[in-house]
Amino acid sequence: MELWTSTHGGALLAPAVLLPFVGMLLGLLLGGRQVQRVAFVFMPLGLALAVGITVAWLREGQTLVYLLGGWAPPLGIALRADGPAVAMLLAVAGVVCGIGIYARADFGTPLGVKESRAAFSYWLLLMAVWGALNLVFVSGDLFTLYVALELLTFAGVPLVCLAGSGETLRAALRYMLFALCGSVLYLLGAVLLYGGYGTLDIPLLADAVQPEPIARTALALMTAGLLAKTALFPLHIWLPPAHGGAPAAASAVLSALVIKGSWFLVVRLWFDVMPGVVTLPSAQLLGVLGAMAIVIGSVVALRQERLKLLVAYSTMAQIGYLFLMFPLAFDATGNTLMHGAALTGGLLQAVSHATAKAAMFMAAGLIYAALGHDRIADLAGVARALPVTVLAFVLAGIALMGVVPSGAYLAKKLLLDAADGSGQWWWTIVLQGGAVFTAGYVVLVLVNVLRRRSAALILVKRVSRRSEFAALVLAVGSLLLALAALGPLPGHLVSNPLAHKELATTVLVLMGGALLALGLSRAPLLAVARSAAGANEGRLRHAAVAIGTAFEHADRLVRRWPFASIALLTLAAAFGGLLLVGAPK
Amino acid sequence: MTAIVSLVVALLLLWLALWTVVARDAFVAVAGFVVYGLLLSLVWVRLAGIDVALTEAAIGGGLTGALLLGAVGRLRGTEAAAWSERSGACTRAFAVLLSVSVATVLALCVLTLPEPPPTLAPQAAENLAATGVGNPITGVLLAFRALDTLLEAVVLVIALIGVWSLAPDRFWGGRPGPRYGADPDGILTYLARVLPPIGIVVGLYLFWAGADHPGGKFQSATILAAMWMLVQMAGLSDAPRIDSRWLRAGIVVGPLVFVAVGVLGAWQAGAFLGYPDGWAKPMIVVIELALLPTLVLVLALLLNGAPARSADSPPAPGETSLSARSTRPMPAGGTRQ
Amino acid sequence: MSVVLDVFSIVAIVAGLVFFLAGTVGLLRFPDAYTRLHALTKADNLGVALVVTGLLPQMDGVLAALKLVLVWLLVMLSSGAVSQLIARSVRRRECSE
Amino acid sequence: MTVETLFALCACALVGIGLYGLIVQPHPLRKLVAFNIMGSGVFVLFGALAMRGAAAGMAADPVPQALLITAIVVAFAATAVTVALLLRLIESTATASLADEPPSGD
Repeated sequence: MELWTSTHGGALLAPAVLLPFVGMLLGLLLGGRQVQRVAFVFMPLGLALAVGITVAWLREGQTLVYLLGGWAPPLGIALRADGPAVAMLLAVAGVVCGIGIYARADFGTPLGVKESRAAFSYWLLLMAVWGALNLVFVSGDLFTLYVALELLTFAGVPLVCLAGSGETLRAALRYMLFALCGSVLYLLGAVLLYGGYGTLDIPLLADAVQPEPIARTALALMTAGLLAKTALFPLHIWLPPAHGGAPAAASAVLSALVIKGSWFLVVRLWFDVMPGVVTLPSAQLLGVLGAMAIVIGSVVALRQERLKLLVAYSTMAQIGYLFLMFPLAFDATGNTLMHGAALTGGLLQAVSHATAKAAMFMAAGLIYAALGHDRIADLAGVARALPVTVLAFVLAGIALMGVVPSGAYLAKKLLLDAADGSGQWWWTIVLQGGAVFTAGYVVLVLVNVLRRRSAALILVKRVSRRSEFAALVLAVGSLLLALAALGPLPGHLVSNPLAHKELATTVLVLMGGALLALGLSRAPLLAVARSAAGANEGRLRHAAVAIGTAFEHADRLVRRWPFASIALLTLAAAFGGLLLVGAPK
Repeated sequence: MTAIVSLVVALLLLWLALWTVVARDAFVAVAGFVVYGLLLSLVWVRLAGIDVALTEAAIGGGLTGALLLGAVGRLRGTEAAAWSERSGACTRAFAVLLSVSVATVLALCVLTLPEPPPTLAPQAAENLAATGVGNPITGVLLAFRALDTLLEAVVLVIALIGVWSLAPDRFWGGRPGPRYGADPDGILTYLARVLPPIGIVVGLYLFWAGADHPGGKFQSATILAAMWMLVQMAGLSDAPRIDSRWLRAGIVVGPLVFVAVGVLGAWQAGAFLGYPDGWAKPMIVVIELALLPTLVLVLALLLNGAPARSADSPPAPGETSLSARSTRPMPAGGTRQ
Repeated sequence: MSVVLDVFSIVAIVAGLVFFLAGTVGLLRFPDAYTRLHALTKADNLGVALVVTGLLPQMDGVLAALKLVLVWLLVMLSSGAVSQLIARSVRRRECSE
Repeated sequence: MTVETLFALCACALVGIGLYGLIVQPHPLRKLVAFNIMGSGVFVLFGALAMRGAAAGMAADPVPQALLITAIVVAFAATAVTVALLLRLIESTATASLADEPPSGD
């Protein structure tokens, strides 16, 4: 495979990166109402480009390459789109369009106003996030990737505080400062790599790096920095308030898209830049952090009183899920990190999370807009008032649980196969447990919205039909993702959803989730328990609540700045140490 | 002799950094940081990076210092509360331990760097002729790695959108910063009349020299932006409305022209951001010329901050720059006793 | 001839440095902001002038020498303006207290 | 010791100092200053590496130096956004604390 000459389809890569930025610049120039119009012109264009790149990639059957200015690396910069990049490009384009359609209702410029701050900023920043992500996916140079990461941060942070309240400003500032720590660590690693190998081009580096101190240090620093930007436990200091406090259309961008940028970079670094440096113990650490994120994030999510915060904590848990593939991508001997089923599974998980989580935040935002609040205990009657919205939320939840034929299902299946193949049975438990936790908060919300309401539900605002359907389409998309992925993947991976085995798993997962929701929810879940609340809750529920409270305290402790920053450096040190353990000779 | 100078500079730099980080008073810390920035320029000269030294002095030390100084005057009253949240001895001990170990590991890496050192200098030298510029750094920035430079302009624009988005809704379309009243007899007014012509000449000289000698659009843009800020602070002209058409056009012209030239390259030279034979230098000059207004405007506007008043707010009577800008004048008792 | 010029340079620069030193001592030792400014601006301006004068014969070319003179003029202008601004702001604060 | 090794080691120490400030200083502006010091440490390290790469009649490898100019500008943009956020936070809440809000509902 030739990675240092432009391929035919490579010509589409530079436009894919620059188109959103050009849209942003034109929007800035025209201003006022035109900002939104420009965005709506550029969204289909970008989507078409992403589809074009996918077609070109399928047709050429190899990585698309484009040398900018005709200069070959190491002096020049190459853009490259391999399978993972193409998948992410396409998914992000789809999700951006979905979010864009949803956001029209929230971020239209009101009549009689020449230009409104929130609308102006939102559409420009959406374009900026999109361009930055495309750059993250296709850039083949570690320094350009640094610039891309910063672009993503500068576009993401203002989205957090578009509402302008003090709480969101504080969340945004925390996000900014912590993300800056992360990016400077990343840059430090890139500098070391240049000092050691004289290039920042990914394939050239992959050929040159040796398992030696300088590469290990660089990998440890860069990984830790990127984890801070991805908000993997225990570095999620900024995530819950930021994602829970932002306007829903912005939360969807942040939660579904922005965190995928730095996550994708970790994947690039481990699988493409330094597969010869990483070791199984260091990958196990990533997996362990992921497992802890799943458990703590899910439990705290179940303890939330507000729907948007629940979804925000579920994002924290799902980020954990994205890191389980790292230990599973090692072969049975535990020596080599392989491009294979586990990586495919991880990518599928990322794509299905992007679509489903966007849908969930949109649905939560619609419920908030219609009711004027999003207190979970007061959601009775919503299912009747907003059936499409609730359907979108539940379908997105089911898709995340991994029911056939959702993308998460296929991802889980691939990861389970990989766990079997490499003999790491313990990850099977985590994978199945994660689904149960997801089922927990779906059940929690479902029970509350389905509850009958004694008085009529008063809606403070009519929700936009278009927004509801945008959420529904994304949720259904996530639910049917496995079918779409069947083209490149073998068909036997998807089984009949009504087969005994699948049905049994689904029922078990749902029952487990129901039990969790029963035990952990803040307000007692069932009407019977509700009437008897306080008097006699039952010993099990007491124990579960005690555990939940303990986890909440732990989460609050971990999210304090000194702790988080110390954890950041400790993790860097731990990665550095584990890269020495079991290093290939 | 020069080794001793380097050693002294290095030690001074470390001492200043430490002082800046541990100082109790935020104003002292920021003042220390400004001095640190100046000293850093000296380090760049010793490291054979005149271009970097100029950028560091202009942006790293100058503009960043101005931003921080502007901020520090407005956060009195939050300092004491923050100090009370100071982490305990245990945390600090941990922090020391971790910072020292990171620094040590880095130092070990530095000491085991490969010999001979990897470098792209020969390749850059070999290909420089094709770009038509004499300064290799300009060659890297605008030919070999032109994408980075384009993205850098985009970064600045996004940062500006981010800063603007922080404005309260009622001031959208208004002007950033306080309105400075003019004091016809003030020294600042005098300075704002005398200095800008010289500054503009120096700025344009740096811009022009950048093709073949150290210098370039960033250093030049910083000086021009500083001149504009000076005129604003003296009250001779007001900060612009952020919704004005010319302002927006000036902000986007650089990156848009850059992309257009890139597309032209794709058409004429067969590669996006490439230059047809013999046309490299004129096209680079076009890009740099288009980037100059963008950089001047964005750097100055980033310094100005979010819109903070409506477009037609009257100047506060008798307000001059220093009273409005930094409520924290030089500590009368001094800090060095 | 060149020896004479070198000696002249050394003498002028050393004298300039002495003035800088005096200015710095003044900054550290004088009691209030006004006297400190006084020490700093007076002595430093003279110091800069002497250093520039000392460097002038060492320049290769009239253009470089002119640049040096321009630097000197700019330093004079900025230090004069800034010290006045500082003094004014200190005075304003004293009045308001 | 050569000048580039000297400054490379100095840069490592600067990174450490900046990290300490980032962890320990409670005020966001002080964290920002510490971030800038840490960033400058990374830059100096890169500059020292560039000087190690002097070859072909150049006093230093021009590629890292060009990247440094970009990185300095990006760091300035980061500082500008953070300062604007901080000032807005102080304006609307009169505090600059990063500590978490007291948990609601307890």
